[in-house]
Amino acid sequence: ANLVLYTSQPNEDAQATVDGFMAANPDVKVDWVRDGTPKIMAKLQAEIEAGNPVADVLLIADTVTLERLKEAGKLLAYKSPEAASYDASLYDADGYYYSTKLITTGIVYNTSAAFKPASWKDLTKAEAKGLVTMPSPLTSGAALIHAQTLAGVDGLGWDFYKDLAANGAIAAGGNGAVLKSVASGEKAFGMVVDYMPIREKAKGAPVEFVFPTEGVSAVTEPVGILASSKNADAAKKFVDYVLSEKGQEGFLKLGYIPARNDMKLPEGFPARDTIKVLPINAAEALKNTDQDLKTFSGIYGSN
Amino acid sequence: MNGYVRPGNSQPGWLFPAVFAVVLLLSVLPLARLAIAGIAALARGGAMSVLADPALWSATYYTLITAVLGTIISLLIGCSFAFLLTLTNISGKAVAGFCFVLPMMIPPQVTALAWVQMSGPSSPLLKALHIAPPLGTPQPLYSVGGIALLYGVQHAPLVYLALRAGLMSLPRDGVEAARLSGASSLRVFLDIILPLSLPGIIAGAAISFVSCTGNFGIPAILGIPASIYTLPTLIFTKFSAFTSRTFGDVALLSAMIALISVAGLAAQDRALRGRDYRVLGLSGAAAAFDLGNWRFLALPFVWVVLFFMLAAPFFALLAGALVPAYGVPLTFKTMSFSAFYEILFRQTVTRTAFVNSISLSAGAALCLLPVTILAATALTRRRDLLGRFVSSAIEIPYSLPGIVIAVSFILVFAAPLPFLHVTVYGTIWIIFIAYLSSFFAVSLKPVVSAFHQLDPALEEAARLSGAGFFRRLFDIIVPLVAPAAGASVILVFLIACNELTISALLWSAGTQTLGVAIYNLDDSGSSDLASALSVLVVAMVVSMMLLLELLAKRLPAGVIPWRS
Amino acid sequence: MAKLILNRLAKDFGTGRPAVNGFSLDVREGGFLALLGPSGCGKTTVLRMVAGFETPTDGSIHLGERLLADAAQSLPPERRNMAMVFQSYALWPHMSVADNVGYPLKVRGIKGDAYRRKVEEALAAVRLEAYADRRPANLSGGQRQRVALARCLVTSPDVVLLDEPLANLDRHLKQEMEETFREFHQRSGATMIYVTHDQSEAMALATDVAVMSEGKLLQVASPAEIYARPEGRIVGGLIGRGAILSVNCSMEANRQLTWDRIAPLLAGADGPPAEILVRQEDVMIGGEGVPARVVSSLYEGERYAAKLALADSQIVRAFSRTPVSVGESMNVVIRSAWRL
Amino acid sequence: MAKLILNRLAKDFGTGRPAVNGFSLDVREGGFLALLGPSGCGKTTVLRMVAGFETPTDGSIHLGERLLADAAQSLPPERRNMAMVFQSYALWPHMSVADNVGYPLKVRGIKGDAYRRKVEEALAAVRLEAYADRRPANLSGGQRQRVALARCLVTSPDVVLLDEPLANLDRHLKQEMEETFREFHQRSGATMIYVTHDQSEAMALATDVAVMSEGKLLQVASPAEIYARPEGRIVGGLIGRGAILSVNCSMEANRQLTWDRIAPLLAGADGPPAEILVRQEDVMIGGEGVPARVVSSLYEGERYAAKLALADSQIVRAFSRTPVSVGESMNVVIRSAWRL
Ligand SMILES: Nc1ncnc2c1ncn2[C@@H]1O[C@H](COP(=O)(O)OP(=O)(O)OP(=O)(O)O)[C@@H](O)[C@H]1O
Ligand SMILES: Nc1ncnc2c1ncn2[C@@H]1O[C@H](COP(=O)(O)OP(=O)(O)OP(=O)(O)O)[C@@H](O)[C@H]1O
Ligand SMILES: [Mg+2]
Ligand SMILES: [Mg+2]
Repeated sequence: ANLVLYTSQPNEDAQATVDGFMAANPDVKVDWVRDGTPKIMAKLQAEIEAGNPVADVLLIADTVTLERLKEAGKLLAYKSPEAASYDASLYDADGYYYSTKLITTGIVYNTSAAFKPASWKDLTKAEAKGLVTMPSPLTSGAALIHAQTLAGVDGLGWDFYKDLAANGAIAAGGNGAVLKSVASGEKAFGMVVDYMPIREKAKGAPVEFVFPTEGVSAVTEPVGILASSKNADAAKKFVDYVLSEKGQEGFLKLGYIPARNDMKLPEGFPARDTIKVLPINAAEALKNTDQDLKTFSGIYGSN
Repeated sequence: MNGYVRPGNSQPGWLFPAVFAVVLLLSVLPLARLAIAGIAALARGGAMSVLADPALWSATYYTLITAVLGTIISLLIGCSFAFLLTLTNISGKAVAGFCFVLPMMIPPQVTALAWVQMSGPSSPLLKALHIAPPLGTPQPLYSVGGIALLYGVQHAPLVYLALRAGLMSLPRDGVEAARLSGASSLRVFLDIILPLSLPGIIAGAAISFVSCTGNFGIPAILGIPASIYTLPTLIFTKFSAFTSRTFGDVALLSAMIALISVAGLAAQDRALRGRDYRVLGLSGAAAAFDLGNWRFLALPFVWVVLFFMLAAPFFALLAGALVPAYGVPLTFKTMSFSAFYEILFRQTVTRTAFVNSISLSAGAALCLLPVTILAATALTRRRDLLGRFVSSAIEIPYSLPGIVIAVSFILVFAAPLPFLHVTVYGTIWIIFIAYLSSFFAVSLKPVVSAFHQLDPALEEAARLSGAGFFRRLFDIIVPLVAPAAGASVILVFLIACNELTISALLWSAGTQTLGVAIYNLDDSGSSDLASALSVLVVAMVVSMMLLLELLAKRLPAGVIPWRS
Repeated sequence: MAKLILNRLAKDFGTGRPAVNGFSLDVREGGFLALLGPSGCGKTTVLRMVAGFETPTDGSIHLGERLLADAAQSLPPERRNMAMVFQSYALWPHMSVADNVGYPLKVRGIKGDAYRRKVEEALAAVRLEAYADRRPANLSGGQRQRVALARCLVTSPDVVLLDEPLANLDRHLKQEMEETFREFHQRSGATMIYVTHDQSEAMALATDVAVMSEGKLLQVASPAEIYARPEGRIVGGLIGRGAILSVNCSMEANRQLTWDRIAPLLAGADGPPAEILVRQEDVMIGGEGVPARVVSSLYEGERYAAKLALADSQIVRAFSRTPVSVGESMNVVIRSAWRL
Repeated sequence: MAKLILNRLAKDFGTGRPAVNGFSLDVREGGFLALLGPSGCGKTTVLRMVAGFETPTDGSIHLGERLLADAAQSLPPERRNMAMVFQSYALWPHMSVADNVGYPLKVRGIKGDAYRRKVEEALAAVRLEAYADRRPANLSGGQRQRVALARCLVTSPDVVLLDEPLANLDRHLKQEMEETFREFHQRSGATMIYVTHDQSEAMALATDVAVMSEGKLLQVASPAEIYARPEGRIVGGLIGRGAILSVNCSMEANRQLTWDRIAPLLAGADGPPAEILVRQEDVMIGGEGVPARVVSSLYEGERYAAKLALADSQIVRAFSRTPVSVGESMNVVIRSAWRL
């Protein structure tokens, strides 16, 4: 049977990854399915519940999610030789999952906005009243990680979210919606994942992306193998491939920050060392997820 | 004794059991499987905490209120169009009717966004009029009213199609008798036409209501910013944070939706009970009202509504497809057709998606038709508990968000089928079966209401002519309910063509549908490609509708909903 | 109320043959006109034009001075103050019998006691008091027809149009309903047009009888006049029961012929060819008449209706109180005949 | 073909009063039964049970040895090989006239030439050749009825059920159609049940006449028999035209009374109270009879129908060839009467 990949990468990116892998491993054929993380997870969980998970490899949003699967015993441990080139915080010590790239969340603003924000705190200024939008953690995995990350930072924390709410910020939909809202001028500022505004700006959209001074949160799109995989060997090859320099170059070409050390950064990004990535502990974050979601909903008035 | 039937039954004995079996397979089985998973999950504890969660009750409240308001709005729009375009001498009926079913083809999120922009600070329309609100003004559509309004707009064509079929079979002489009694056009309308078309109106209201309870796209865009969660959006958030309890939560929330829709069904039953809508004797041509001077009011109304429902979102889509990036103003300089080029010639997924969606939706629509007609025959005059159970079982899948149906089907079909040892999961067939399950209700509604209006003597005459059950079904019943059957096929086709949430979970390589393709493009930031594909889908549907127009002469009268 | 004037009315449904064509007729104020004619001759179409459901393709309709309709314009039915019993009844299936009957009152704003009383009266007149709460679908054919009747007579219309209103009623009810019509007509003074196939009905009720055929008016006259002096073959054949004989006959002024004029004609007189109408009741069996042979004989209860072939094998009809059998030979005397 | 047996048939629609109740009747093989009765008495319901559209709530229906229906089971209509003219016609609006008529043939698998010929014949029999391609909605009432007739007679059914099939036809067509029925009956040997309000129709066509009232069968007999010797007030009042007088009369065996027996009764004889039926044609005006006064007089074309009040103000009916006017006094002789 073909190797089955479940991924939340955008379409073209998923295709490019798979093409690259198949070029490197002509003997393995890959079928892939992409969708937003919640949907992919719903699909996977339903399959598991039905006793017949179809996927072999996962390449999805964030480490928290994979941590959850690991704790449920659904993942296969594999120590990839490529791990050596990665920062230890970017993969699971037991080899259950490996981060593949860094998708950071920063600030996007419309070029017609009243001022140019430099830090997260700027969004609570009076000039930004009613002009801020962000993705909702309830729909976007990245947004959840982002909230959990910022909540853990001294000087920001949940109070920052409360201030934002008091300043008329709204939490709506996913990253795409935020981008549209800012690009169309409906809102002036937004929290959004980096590659979207950078790509759109290149196409001419009136938006700019800022890496705030306090630092950015990152989701790392980890890769992991399902314990139930019947293609474990091919799956391991796939993991090795995405972690390899070649695989990482693919991500770079697509406009993402590769997770592997010593890689260049894509066009339109500032130098790697100017980007401060705020850390997050996956196991910790997982434990607090429910509570954090409640806190967030509490602030943003939901229910 | 051989060949005898039990009294009081004009149908063969196998009919109801057969319908029952189909419903068991399509609805009960997947829902029961979900319920089992849910109960298993809740057995580990937590049922109480879900029930005690205020989020559940506020979502239930919002679901109800938005669905009720949305249904009312869709009834207002859909009924006025059906009446104006079917019963009056308003000009441009065919074109308006044609245009009116198209908004169903525009993804609700596109309509929502188009409207958000139209009414927001960056609205080109408002800017041109210099009445655009300043940046940062709260968007009025992010509210219960906004959700309801969009529900109304999105579902008005459903009401239109369901009602129109009934209007076609109004008895002309009944209308004439009322006019001769001295009733003005308005009174005739209120006293005769409205009550006689009640089955159609109620069918429309029911489809609309059920669609509202299960809608995810609109409250996701308009509700979440205002922290308004409906049950479907709440279900979605449960899926996004997957825990061991998720299935339990989802099953509970789904049960809530099911309860609401069953309550809706009961209300519908109640409204139809004790009345008789059988058109006695010949039902002549549809009654024509002379609008007189009212047409100066009616005509602008029709076209203004069409502008907001169809033109505005469609041009927003078109503009989105013609500019290279979001937020770039559309001018002759920035305009480019590269998105169309990309979609048509570079993206291989486009063609697969077109083929998949068209064959899936046409297949579902056509396969459902015979099932629907058999089910309508079996259910129309049946008033017992079993009949009601079957009706509810048909209704519930459509009322649930697509993601729930999809999960239920994965639960049933992910493992190879017992005994047969074939795996349906991962093939296009699972989407097909899920479509059958989900859209059964849509298909059934207009047909049942048409059955309510049939003069039983027409079938009796056929029986006495010696026509067996199938014979008279084909020769008499189906042509008589042709307008409703046509509406049913077209409804299912249009809805399925645009469907996203079911196939989003059930697709796999090679089985993408158009909805999935558009969503994936949009989700990955290629909103120009997504818009271009949406425009192409609308164009495709328009050309298929035009093709039908060519076939119109060979089809029974009234089948095509925009022809009179 | 005023005279109803139909002026060269025409209606063409586009089927090739016009349904009504050059139809001119005045119905005098408060008149009771019976409209007779073979099936499909255009009677219903005339009524529908008078009511305002069809616009004439040509000609005009006036009620007194008021123009009701011509090819260009038409007063809507709801403003004509007419009432009609439809051939198809046109009951409203969603309303009870009482509501069906009361609807024209309701539209006129009549409420409360007056409303109830009038509905009760109307239902009583058609013997349907016990059925007030039924739905039309649960009634027998004759009961439905009676509901339609009651609905028609519940208000005070200027013009009442009746399209075979008694076709499905038994003899008793028919007589009662005829009585009701007569009373209603006298009381209200409405102009009535009554389409029927039953001549005794028409003769008994009408002040005038109009006969039409293939969309054209053939003759209008009082019942006695039209029975005694029909114009042309069609009217002669349609009104009353009789047979038409082809003879040679001089065209004198007196068209009413007696046996002494008829006997020579049957024997074969000279003269231009003509047709004479011989009514069934005027053929007497027995006596010294001409020989005839029984071709068919039908029992009718009261009497037998026989067809007799004369020597030249032309057919006449006769009544007989005693049974006659086919093939029997007898003599007949034709008491009187009418040259058409 | 075989005898049609209705055995204590009952049907209750749940309205409180059963529509049909304890109705037993045998229709002999190849018989032609006319079913008469006042409006709403259950005639259509009986036909519908025979056809299989309603299941009896009690009793059973057999065709020869074959059970058609009882309260527990029922042979579906499509397997009964019957044909029916519906009171409401039940034409299929989506089919042309020819298709409507040809449908029973099509169902029986008859195709091609045979099909076309039969449809043409049937249409010709009802004079609708020219209307073959029309839709029912574009026909006149009588034309619709004729389509229903043609559809009913196009096949060779075992049993033919006719529910007022000629109600909307003019006299000529009626006679022609009666002729068609007769021929069809003779040719096919089908058992026919014919519901009508028109007695001359019933008398002329039927081999047997059944009279029902309020869901019950009152009498079945040959036409002559039922006319001459009706049982009970209802049958007497329904069949033929006449009046019922209350007199005191001894109960002798001979119920047929002549003038010498009647005269004393009118004068006021002794005896138990009884009712006698006086037919309209048996009341002779003039001569030395009893005095009477004209109460009403209706022109019927052929003759006048008068209501006369006797001395004790009981009403009799009489025919008169000459006009009589209301209020006029005259003597009448009652030629014969029948003690009910
Ligand atoms: N579906 C029904 N539900 C309830 N009552 C009914 C129904 N059909 C008929 N009836 C009642 O049953 C009785 C008999 O009806 P049926 O139609 O047999 O009368 P009928 O003899 O054919 O009368 P007509 O000469 O007026 O057609 C009537 O009183 C009628 O009101
Ligand atoms: N809507 C229509 N379209 C076309 N032809 C029609 C239409 N209605 C009636 N006709 C035709 O017009 C002619 C007159 O019809 P009409 O109904 O006036 O006849 P009628 O005299 O009432 O007959 P009947 O006694 O049978 O009811 C008929 O030949 C009929 O076929
Ligand atoms: Mg007519
Ligand atoms: Mg009847």
